[in-house]
Amino acid sequence: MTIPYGFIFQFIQLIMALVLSPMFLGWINQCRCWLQNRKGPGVFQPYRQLVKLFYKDAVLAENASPLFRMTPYFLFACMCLAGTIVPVLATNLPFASVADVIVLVGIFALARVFLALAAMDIGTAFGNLGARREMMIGFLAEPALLMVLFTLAFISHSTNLTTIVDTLSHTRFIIYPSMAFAMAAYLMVLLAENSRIPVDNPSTHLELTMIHEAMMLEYSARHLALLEWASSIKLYDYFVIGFALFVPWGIASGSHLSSMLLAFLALFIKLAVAGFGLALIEALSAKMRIFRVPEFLGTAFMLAVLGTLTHFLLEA
Amino acid sequence: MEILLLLFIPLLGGFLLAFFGNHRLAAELNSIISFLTLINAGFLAARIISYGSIVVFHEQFFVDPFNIFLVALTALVAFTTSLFSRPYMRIEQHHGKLTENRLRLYHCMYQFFTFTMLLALLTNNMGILWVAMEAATLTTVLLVSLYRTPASLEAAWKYFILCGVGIAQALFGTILFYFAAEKLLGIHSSLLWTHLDEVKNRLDPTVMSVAFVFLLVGYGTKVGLAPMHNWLPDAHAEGPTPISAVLSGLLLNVALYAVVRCKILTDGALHNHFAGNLMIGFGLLSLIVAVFSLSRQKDIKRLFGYSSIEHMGLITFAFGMGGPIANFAGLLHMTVHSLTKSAIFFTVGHAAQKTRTQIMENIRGLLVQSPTVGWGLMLGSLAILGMPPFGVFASEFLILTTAMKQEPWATPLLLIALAVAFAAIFGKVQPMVFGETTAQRTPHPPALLPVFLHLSFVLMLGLFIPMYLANWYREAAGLIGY
Amino acid sequence: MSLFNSSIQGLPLSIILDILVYWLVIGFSGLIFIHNRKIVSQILFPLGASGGIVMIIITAASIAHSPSSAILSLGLPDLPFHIRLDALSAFFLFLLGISSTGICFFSSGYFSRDGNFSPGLVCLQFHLFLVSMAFVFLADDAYLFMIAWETMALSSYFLVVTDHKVPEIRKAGYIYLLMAHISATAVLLCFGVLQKAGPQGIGGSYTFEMMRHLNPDSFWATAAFLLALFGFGAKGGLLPVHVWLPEAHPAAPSPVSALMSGVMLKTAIYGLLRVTFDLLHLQIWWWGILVLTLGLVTAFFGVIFSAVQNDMKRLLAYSSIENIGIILSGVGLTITFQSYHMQTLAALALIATLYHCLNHACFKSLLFLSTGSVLHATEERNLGKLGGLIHRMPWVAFLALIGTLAIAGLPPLNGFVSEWLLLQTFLLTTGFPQPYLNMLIPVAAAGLVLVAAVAAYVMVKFYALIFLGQPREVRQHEAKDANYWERLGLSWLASCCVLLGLFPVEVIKLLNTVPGLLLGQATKKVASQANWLFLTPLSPDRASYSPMLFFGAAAIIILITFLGVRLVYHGRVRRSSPWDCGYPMQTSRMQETAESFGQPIRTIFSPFFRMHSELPSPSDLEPHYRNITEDRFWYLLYFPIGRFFHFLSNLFGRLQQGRIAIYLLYSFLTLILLLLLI
Amino acid sequence: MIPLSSQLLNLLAALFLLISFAMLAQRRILSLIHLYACQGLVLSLSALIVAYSTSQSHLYYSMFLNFALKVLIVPWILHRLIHRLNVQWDVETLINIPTIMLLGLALVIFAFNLSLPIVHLAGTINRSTLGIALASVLLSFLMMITRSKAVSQVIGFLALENSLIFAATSITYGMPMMVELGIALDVLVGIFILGVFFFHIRNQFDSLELKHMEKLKDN
Repeated sequence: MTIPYGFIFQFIQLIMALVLSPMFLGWINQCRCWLQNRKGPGVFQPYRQLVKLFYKDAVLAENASPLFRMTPYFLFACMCLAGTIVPVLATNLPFASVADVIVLVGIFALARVFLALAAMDIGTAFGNLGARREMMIGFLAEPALLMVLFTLAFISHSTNLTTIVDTLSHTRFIIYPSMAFAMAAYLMVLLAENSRIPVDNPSTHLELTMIHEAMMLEYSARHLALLEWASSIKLYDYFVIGFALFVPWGIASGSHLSSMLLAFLALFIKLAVAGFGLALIEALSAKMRIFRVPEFLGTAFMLAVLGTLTHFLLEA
Repeated sequence: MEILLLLFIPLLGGFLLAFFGNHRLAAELNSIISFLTLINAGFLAARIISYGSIVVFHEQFFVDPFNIFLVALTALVAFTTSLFSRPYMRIEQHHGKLTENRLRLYHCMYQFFTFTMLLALLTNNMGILWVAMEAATLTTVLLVSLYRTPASLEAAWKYFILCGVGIAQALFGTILFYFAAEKLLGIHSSLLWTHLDEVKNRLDPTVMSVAFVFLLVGYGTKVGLAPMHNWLPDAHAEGPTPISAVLSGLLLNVALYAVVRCKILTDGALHNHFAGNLMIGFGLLSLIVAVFSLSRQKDIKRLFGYSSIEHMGLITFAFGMGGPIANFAGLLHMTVHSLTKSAIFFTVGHAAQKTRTQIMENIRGLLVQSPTVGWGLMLGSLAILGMPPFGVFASEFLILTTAMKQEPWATPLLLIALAVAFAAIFGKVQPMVFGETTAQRTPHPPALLPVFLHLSFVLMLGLFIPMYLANWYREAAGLIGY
Repeated sequence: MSLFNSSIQGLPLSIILDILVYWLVIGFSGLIFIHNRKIVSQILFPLGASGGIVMIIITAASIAHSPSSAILSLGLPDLPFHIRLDALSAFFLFLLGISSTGICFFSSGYFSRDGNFSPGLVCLQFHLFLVSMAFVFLADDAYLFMIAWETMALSSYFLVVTDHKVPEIRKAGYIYLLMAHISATAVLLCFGVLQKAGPQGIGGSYTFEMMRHLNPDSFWATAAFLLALFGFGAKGGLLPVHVWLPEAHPAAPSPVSALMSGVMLKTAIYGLLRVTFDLLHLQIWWWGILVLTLGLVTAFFGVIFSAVQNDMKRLLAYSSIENIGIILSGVGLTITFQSYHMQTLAALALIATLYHCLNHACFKSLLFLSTGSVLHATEERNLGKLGGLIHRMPWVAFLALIGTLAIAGLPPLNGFVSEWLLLQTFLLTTGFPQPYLNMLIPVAAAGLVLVAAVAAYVMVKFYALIFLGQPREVRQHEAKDANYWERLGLSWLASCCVLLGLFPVEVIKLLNTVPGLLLGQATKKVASQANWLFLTPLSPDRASYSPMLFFGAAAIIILITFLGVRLVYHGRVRRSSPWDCGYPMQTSRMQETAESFGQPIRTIFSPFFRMHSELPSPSDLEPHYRNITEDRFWYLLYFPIGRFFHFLSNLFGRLQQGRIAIYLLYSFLTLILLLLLI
Repeated sequence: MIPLSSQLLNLLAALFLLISFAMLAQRRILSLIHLYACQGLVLSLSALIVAYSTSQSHLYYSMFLNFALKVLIVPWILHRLIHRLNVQWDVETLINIPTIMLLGLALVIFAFNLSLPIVHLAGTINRSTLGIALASVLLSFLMMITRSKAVSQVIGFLALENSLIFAATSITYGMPMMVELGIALDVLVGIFILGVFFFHIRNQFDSLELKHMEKLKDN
């Protein structure tokens, strides 16, 4: 009688992805305010933001095509799917077998491509610029991300996230040196992919260096809301993937409510700590010039490859 | 009986045309005579195929599948060329390049040339073979110098001197054959090929090897083997186009035929692969020299003259290797080469006549001027370059694969040479056929029946060789042996 | 037909032959209506498409059957044309059928518009091209193979130079045919090596059947393999013999480019597979590594070059090089696995390879065809001058979007499936004897991923610059959408992309007979315990992917979100001019151009390009920016070779310098030399 | 004891070789023609001796043929030609006769060595003449190479042909009659054609210098 549990977990995960992600974003911003000893707007600010945006009237450019209007929904859907695949609370997820890590990366790529296309749809200078930079970061970050995942896959002889998590958390504890490399690489990719400092500045407009915001310039109201929401879910997804890969402890393998609650607790703690960590990084580091982003991500890629090689050298 | 008739018709025709060669219908007469020759050759061929080889007239004439196949080819190409030359020479006359007497000379010599070719092929006597070759040289010298321009005279002179000297060496070789065979066969029959063939195992090896060297250098000059090839491009370029066609299509083949006959005897005497190796060497050398000279040419007929050297080299190489497949391929290549090359010369002639020049830079956009000429030249060049599905590819395929078996070291050379030839010739043909041109479209399409006749025949040989033809080739190949 | 009287086993083969004859008839009837554009385009090409459809059905039905062969009473004496229909050839014929159908439909729209070419001739060459490719797949002896191979090159050459008035096109055609011929000579030499050990006699060992039975030793096998790699690689656009491809493909009319990229390049893959796995019996591990490395280098090279192109068809051509590289890396993996007798993995790699062949045939044809429509609508092929066509030509835009996403390797479309399979193969590679290989494989995988990611970049550039944004030139305002035939062709291919993406398991079931043929019957079926919904290469707990569910879920979520937003809130929309941070005076010329979009690649991978750019100085009154990116290989490889041969020809030219005395001397010396030799 | 006839024959052979050398060195065209006639004479004499000593009737015919052709007709034609072309007095500039002579000597030695293995199986009365014939073939070849005038080149060609016939008669009692006739015919026709040629060449290039005929080449 496990199947309903599985579906329940699945559903809960989806809901959590939707609900927790803005709060997580709010938490990060709050931490940043504290670190810059300002008084933050509070953890729930993003929700208010979203609601406000949803109520507004949408303004579209004259030459906006259907593609432009559909993109927010596509993006939203992609991020939600990603959220459902990753084992956050439990590993016996029926939907997890739909897609493995490679598909996960594929989903992110799909979202990125759609966003870039939408950004170029209006044909404004900023949109084009943003799209180009986003795609550049994409093709630099994606290999690094996949290499990280490959390292894990080589360790656990599987590309299914649930299996990876099972092997890593529920077999006896082994120290994998390759993990260190992988983790560092993953962190760098995370920063780049979610347009955080030092690669991009999420809370900026009207800067020639902006990337992610530049692509969303033409959006307004509900479309913008969906995009914001989607990007917060993306951030959340990246974090939970990171947890699943590197600190998988606490994720329920069975399907007891007790272990479920435990997993819930563990997730909260992880998110809180990680959010604070991210804020700390952002507070400490300055944004780098766009020309140096390739070096940054190249380093990430190198680290990831090194991780794989160390796996073959030391662990295989 | 056919044999006498076969020789008699062109001879008589020659004399006829010597008198009526400037008549209004002389060209038609020329074609008719050639046609009769062709018919006759056809009958003879049919008889040989059905009853096997024959020796007649005090053993002076002798026909076997090997030479009857060349006889038929000769008659065919001679006929189609006469068809082509009918309008061509007329236009040349209108262009004022020829006087009536020259035209007479042309027609007369054309028939005499055919006669010498047939004689060389049909005779059983090595001496007569030599005489016929020499006579062929003389007739063609007159034909090459037909325009009496300085260039044509120079070409003819070089042709005469070089081939004359070459032929003289061949005579020395023949004398040595005679010398070697005399003690075995006595005076009267010791130059008869059939007898020589019977006793070839007992001929003295040293004499035979020396003799073969002389014969190879001698007849090889006429085949156009490097480094005795220098006359060939000049003669091809400066003579009238029909003559270039028959030179490439017939004369070279016949000279090569002589070489092969000698090779058979020498192999019999020497029991080693000496003659074959020599031919392989000369073949490769000519191939390479020719292909590397191709890219420098400016004159279109020179270009295809060199391509003839290339293909003769290839055929020589094939016969040098010997064996059933290689010989088969060599014979096949002889056929397709003479058909294709004459077809090419026909189209080239038309193109040169339209544009009033032989310089390739000045020939452009043939497809616009006259699609038939353009396509003829394009397809012909592709065929001669060994593009499937044309027959040239079939023979080259067989030659190359056999070489892979017997002379693996040579195959890369062959392939590189063929690739270089492709690059050179096609790079020159393409801009001539394609592209824009200032010249306007010619009103009436030229008479290119012979071209497409030849090309379709070559195409057929590439896709499907009729059984009787194949058996014929096989028997001939068997005769040549190793 | 009297030609096919002799001994045809099996209905499928005879039907296929009938299709080929049918195509030939169509082609030659093109000669009859040589100038009648209406008949040719509206009747003949659709008929050709019908032949393609039948081809698809027959091959799909017969791919699982045992090989059936036939002997045509054509060809050389003792060497008639042998043809054979086995799983491999059936698969490639299937591929041919799929893409040729779409292309034929499209062509009937494309060639109905007028240009300076004679439609009948194009029709003939087009169908001859189809038939020759089919014969390449069917041939069972070296001679027929070579004939089909060269006929293919020839007919495609004539198609390439259809518009021969343009000098560049002539040059492209020349380079193309020359490279094709060189590759053909290499292939011929390869067959020569293969039949070397065979017996004498015409037709002795030219049939593949014979070649299968004589096992050359490792030296000659290696020679044959390397020759095949060179020959077929040159046909497929393998580095460094790829230079013809970006010249020829753009030069041709778009349907022809589509056919060349979609199908003709696959003949190279077919040949390589045929020689390596069918005719040769031993594989050596380093062959695989060689192919793998070359393939990855090619893919990388192709993708970065396609990223910096300005001409949309050149961009696609380079992306073809990239895809061939990916396919070849798959082949390399297969060879390596096979050499270590890891048959299951080999089978998986092979399946991935074939799958990618199929996918590339679909989406590359689709994209080339859409460029054809764009070209017709705007007479413009420079990406920097297009734009905003999504409003003018919505059909093409939508269908091309599918192709773009597919080629960018995004789920749930087909491009992703094959790349996923290939990556899976890489990931399952751990058990090699050499530790080096185990190290190399992940790096190779990384390279593959990099390529795929850059490909996404390229495709965004391609699609966005053509269809999105504002029109960069005035002309595009009156651009017209594709006509019905063109739409039919495009949607055929697009739907193939979607179906291949959504039902991989079914496709793999189709492909599964090929490894059995090539790698030995013992090979375990790939995805054997997969149901139609889940694609699980080996076992569910290793990896699994269900595009159908993925697609469904995404669709549901989109729907729910949409409805939710609409129900809870409102759907009010106002239109206004773009905001763009409030910058005034936005003109369409302020958008990205092709050059600027390629800039990141140029800067990041600058050592690979041979660039020279003219930048405006600060004091320029009319500043203009130009950047020319060239292929280094021309300067590193081809020009030196050309110079070398030129030098040689000058050398040989000295022989013929006019003095008769010298000529006599040659003859004299030859004589003396030979007499000395005796 | 070597029979007289063969001694005579060897003597004639030596003469033949001598004449070839003389032609190689001779500058003046008129005397070249005379030398050619002498060569013809020697040739027919040797034919006569062979015919007499071996009583081969057909050799007499060939002797007469050679005599008529090579001693009377051809020289006569050549005389007519050079008178008509009035080049009978002109002298050509040979490059450095001693070297040519040395070359000729080398050729003779080479020819003898080459003919040694062959000669021993010649059953005929004329053992060593093959070497001489071969030598004179090569010498006249050399002569053709070194000449720079059309006429003298042709004379070289005729000399070449002479020495071939000499080889034929001396080592193998002559060829069959038909062949001899054919050869003779060819030579005759060749001479006529060449005669015609000379005039054309002169008309075109207004001289018979070969150096005018170096236009056709690859470049």
